[in-house]
Amino acid sequence: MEKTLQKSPESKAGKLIAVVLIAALYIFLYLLDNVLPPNSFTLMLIPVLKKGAIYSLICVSMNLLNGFTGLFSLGQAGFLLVGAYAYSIFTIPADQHDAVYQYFEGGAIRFSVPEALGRVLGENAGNILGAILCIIFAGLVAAAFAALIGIPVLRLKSDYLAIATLGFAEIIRAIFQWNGLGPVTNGSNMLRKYTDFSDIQIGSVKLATAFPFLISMICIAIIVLLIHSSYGRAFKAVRDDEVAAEAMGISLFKHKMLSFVISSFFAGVGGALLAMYQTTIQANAFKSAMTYEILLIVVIGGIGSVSGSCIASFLYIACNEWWLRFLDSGSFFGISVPFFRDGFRKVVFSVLIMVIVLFFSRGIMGDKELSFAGLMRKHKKKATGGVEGGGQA
Amino acid sequence: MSEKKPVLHVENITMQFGGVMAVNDLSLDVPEGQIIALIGPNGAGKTTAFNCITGVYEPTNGLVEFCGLPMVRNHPRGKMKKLYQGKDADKYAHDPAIAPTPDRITELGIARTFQNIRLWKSMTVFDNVLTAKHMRADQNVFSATFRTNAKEEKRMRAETEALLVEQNLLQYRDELAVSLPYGLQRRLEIARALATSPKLLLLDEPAAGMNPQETAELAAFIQQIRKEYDLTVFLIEHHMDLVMQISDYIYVIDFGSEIARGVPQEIQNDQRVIDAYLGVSEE
Amino acid sequence: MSAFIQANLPYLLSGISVGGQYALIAIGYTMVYGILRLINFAHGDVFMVAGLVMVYLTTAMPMYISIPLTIIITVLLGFTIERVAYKPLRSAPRMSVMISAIGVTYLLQNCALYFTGGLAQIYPTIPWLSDSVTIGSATTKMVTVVTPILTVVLVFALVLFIQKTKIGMAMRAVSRDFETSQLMGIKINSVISMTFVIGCGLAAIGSLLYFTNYPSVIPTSGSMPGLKAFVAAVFGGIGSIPGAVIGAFVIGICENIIKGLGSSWTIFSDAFTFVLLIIVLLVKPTGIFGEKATDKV
Amino acid sequence: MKKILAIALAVVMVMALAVPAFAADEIVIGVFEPLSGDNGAGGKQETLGIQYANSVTPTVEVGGTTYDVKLVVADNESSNDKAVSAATQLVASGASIVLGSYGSGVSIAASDTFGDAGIPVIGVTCTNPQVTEGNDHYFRICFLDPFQGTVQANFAHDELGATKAYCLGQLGNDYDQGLINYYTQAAEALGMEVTAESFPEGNSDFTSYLTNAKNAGAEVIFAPCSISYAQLIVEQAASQGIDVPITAPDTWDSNVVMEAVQGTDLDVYCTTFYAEGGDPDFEEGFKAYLNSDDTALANNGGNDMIAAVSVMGYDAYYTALEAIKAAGSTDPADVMAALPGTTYTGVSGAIAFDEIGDAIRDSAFIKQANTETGVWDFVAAQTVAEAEAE
Repeated sequence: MEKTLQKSPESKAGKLIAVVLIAALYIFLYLLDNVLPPNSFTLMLIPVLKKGAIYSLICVSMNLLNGFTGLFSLGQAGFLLVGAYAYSIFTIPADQHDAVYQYFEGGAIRFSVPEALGRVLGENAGNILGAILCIIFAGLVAAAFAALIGIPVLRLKSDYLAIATLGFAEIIRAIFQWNGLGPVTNGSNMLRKYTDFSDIQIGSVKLATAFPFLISMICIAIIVLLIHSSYGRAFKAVRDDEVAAEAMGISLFKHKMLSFVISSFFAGVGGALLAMYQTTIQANAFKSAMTYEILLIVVIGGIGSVSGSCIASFLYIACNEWWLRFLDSGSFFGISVPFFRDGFRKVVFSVLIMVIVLFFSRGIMGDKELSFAGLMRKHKKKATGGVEGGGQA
Repeated sequence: MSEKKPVLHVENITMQFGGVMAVNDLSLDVPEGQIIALIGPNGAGKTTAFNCITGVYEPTNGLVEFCGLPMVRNHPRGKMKKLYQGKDADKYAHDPAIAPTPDRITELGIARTFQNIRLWKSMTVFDNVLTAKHMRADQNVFSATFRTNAKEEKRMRAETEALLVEQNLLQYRDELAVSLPYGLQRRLEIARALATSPKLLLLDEPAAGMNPQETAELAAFIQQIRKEYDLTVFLIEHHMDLVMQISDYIYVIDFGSEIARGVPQEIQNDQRVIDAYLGVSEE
Repeated sequence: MSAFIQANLPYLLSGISVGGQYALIAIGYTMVYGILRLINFAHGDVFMVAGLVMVYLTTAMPMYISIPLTIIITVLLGFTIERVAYKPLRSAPRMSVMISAIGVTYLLQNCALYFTGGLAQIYPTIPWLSDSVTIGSATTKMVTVVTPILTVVLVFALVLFIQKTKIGMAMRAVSRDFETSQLMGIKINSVISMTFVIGCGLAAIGSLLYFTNYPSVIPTSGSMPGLKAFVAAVFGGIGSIPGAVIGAFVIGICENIIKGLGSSWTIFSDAFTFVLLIIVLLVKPTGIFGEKATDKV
Repeated sequence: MKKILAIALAVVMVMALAVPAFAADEIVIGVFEPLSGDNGAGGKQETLGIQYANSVTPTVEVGGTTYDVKLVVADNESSNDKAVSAATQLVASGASIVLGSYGSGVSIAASDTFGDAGIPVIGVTCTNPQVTEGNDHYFRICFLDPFQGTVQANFAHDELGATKAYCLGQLGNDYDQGLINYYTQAAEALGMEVTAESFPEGNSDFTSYLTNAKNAGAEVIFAPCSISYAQLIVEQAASQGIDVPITAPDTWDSNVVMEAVQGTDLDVYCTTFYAEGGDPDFEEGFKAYLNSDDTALANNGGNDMIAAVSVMGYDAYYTALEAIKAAGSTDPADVMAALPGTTYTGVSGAIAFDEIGDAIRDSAFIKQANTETGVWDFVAAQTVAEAEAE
């Protein structure tokens, strides 16, 4: 399939368009961070873009597990939490420890990776490199947790696996909130003052919005490569038919474990980025409701569709945190509407979700991917024969 | 049949589910290069025997050797110690039990097809075969993801392509496997099994649901692949025509126990076999 | 020994009472799962809505009308949810139905938030049930004593219903094989509706007992009891009614005993519930009374 | 299907872009409050105070021009991850100054967003020291947790004569855990014995914890937790026949808790920013305001009892107006520069800021719940000097 795609002229043109679009995106992000004057539009756009990019990664990582390997896991919030903490603990500047760990005499870990690197490489380089190192570290810690949890729970099937992973996420949360670990995790209190997006710059070029895009794009690209590799096919085989997969020599445990660990690695990276975005983190926020939200986005985007997950992430975040806010304001285009009051936005939002779930039960993209080559082929077909084109791989 | 050493050697295999003996004290040999059939009426325990050999079930008692290597071995343990109704309970008690998973057994060189076709439904014909090559590929998750295994991947794709050509499936390469007609799905399942480079191929009712012409084609096909891939074939079937036509040796079981064994002509005239298939008259 | 009992009786009592309330919710989960193979996440929120309905109804009418009316409204709500949110998706992938359930959860919670304004609503005092009683060393509400008894009675009635009546038989048939029972002429829709009606009815009774004990209703009141009840259902083997009931009591009692163990343990009372669940699942992957899933090859 | 989606999207986009046209002389005050989530109830009451103040004084005179004050309310959903976009919404609306929030966590989470935009914020009832620490743009008009914890411990020791205390807070909630920490420090310094326990989120059965308190021989129970838990604790303490006093911080000063206490035999105290009856004019006006508006009344829990947080919201609004007047400009930077020198005597007492940006508060009020009349009775005013002296 890929082979034929590479040969077709549409595919070449499609690739070109993709490259141009990505370049345009980064130029836009650069302008957004550095040149464009803040106005009410760009101000709202920036956080939505950042969070959308981060959620894209988180959702794709969940999709890898639920959509491509068919493992129904509800532990994502737990791995996000682990990633977020692993990242923040090691990036809090030394002189901030007393303030952050106010109840734990400054905490047990009193160094910061970006700061240490900054002393050698200069502050900006230290921040970027330190942040990237700690993000990778966050992923690794989450992956290690996943490996430990995976050994017992991956033997379970479908709903039992779901509830066991959900349970583990809750256990992780309780442990991180435990005062006994306070010197490291700060107990129930929030971690803050660590390196966040606003600290990321090269020279005078700010990368606050471009950075999460870059990291999450690289990670998603790796996931896509994985999905299209021999291992990705093995994952799909496990999803489609476990018995047949095993009979064809695909070790169920090994591949489930791989998928679980890799998905958790990227969830950990996502958690670290989320921590950077929020500028403060608290274990309390990583509840099972967060996992449901992610699952919801994955399904709205289409189970088994990477581009679906990304599109749905941006739409979901934008609707939830931006476009629908006017519904709470009590007026619409200056006209006062009595039932537009606090909470109405959320009612409308949940109705919207129900409508999507009921009428597009396979999600926005189904299990198809968005591809420019495919779009062009479809366009051509329409132009020449007027035949309704099917989905593209 | 003794001139060649058996590829598969099954000894006293017993599978007991609760109080039900699905397979009872079955022993058989599959010599290299031959086509051996296991036949019996519906519910005789044929597929269960297959599942014991391929590691889907852990047999309650007995031994399976592949090329002289003990592959599955068990003796009644735990709860089964009391419940066990079969023979030879102590025969393997002194050897450690081995119960590898199906993927390990496939890795050793046994591939199988399924009675009710189990193709990967979201994949194309090409991907179904390509994925079966995954196990034999020299790669790890990093080299595969970052494409440092490009050569290996290229080789796998080329081999898959070649296999599809040989199996006359090339014209369907980009179609969804489940959208093929039934007969082709069966053939694809065999092609997929071949992709794992087996020494021994287990076919579970390959002719089920086929008309006489398709069955005849299938018979030729099985003989052809045995030659081309230097295979040993062990098949389950109750399609007598096919079995009689291609088998070198036949085992017959009913209610889990062996009732006859022999070359096709012997089986054809065996009264017990005829009774088992037609039912013994009551008078 | 008696001093030990004296000191620990309160924990045990509240454990049994909490267990009984979990049981009534867990039955709803387990019945729906048994028939539709659907984790009905919205069930906990139906329970919360039952609480809110009761709060609003009692402001307008006397108790002897509002209690049955609450149960009827809850049942209708359950019925509507099934018809609107689950029925159209019957042929869709399982994940979609579950997402629909999560969507219903959001909708119910957000509507509750919108109508109540997010403030905790104080649950009306139901006479007799709210009276204090003293048992040994423990002072508690009448409802604590009533709950386990009522739970057991209701469960017995339910089991009888399922064993003896025609529709109960149909339910068992559907839970065993959905397609075949459809072919056998069982009216699948009415069986499913009946399941939701019974589940929601029990949830409504559960909510009466629960909120009498803990008289504060907020939009998220249903989540925690819902989750615990679900855990109980899985613990007992989802799909099995006795399993759900036993699971609920075990979890309720264990949780409260943990709370009594001392300050370093209390924070893990929820985590412990999950540890227990995971241990059970590792030993018996389909719960205590769950049927072993066999994948026919 | 894609077309429908595209059209729907386009419509939403357009609506989002429809930026409300600014009237020429309008100044925006942002209200950053939780209107949903765990702290939704408190946030709404605080917002009510601000809205009432706005209805009383809808204009401000700056440099000779009269500006209409427009309130823009952003819901932070009591959640740290939603706080950033809610804060950004206020920044985008062109706020000159922001008031809020109820709950310290969201305030800290949003702090950098306001800081980067150069907009000053007046914290209304966020009591965690970290809110203002190291932040030039964050001010606050309420007292702090260390102060409150100390006041509570002193009260328990001196007035209630307790030697053993039992603390109960929610696991994972920094407000609860922070106060317990300060309380424990102060109480242990006074020679008291303290047992602290935490309950998991969503817990509704407190009988076991109350039994623990009894078994520990506690003479006072300190329960810093949010309103909905407070209600449950009160209810269950009453049915358990708990006879030791329960003391609580400012969160409990709410009619919802009062309703639960009414008719029981409990002895409940709380510290607060404002004692009812302190300013009859304000109270009369506010009650009339609540009763005139159904939504407002609903947001206040359905009755017209005055919550201390509403008073604080009211004072915060006037403090903001003072700062704007002093700045003589609607520019956030000017307002920020003017804030440290701003003083205002509000309903809750005199407000002035110290060098960190915290209110120089000299008093906290301690109130006792009157179980018969269903109102809070004033017990004592504890001052900073007293608290620190001890």
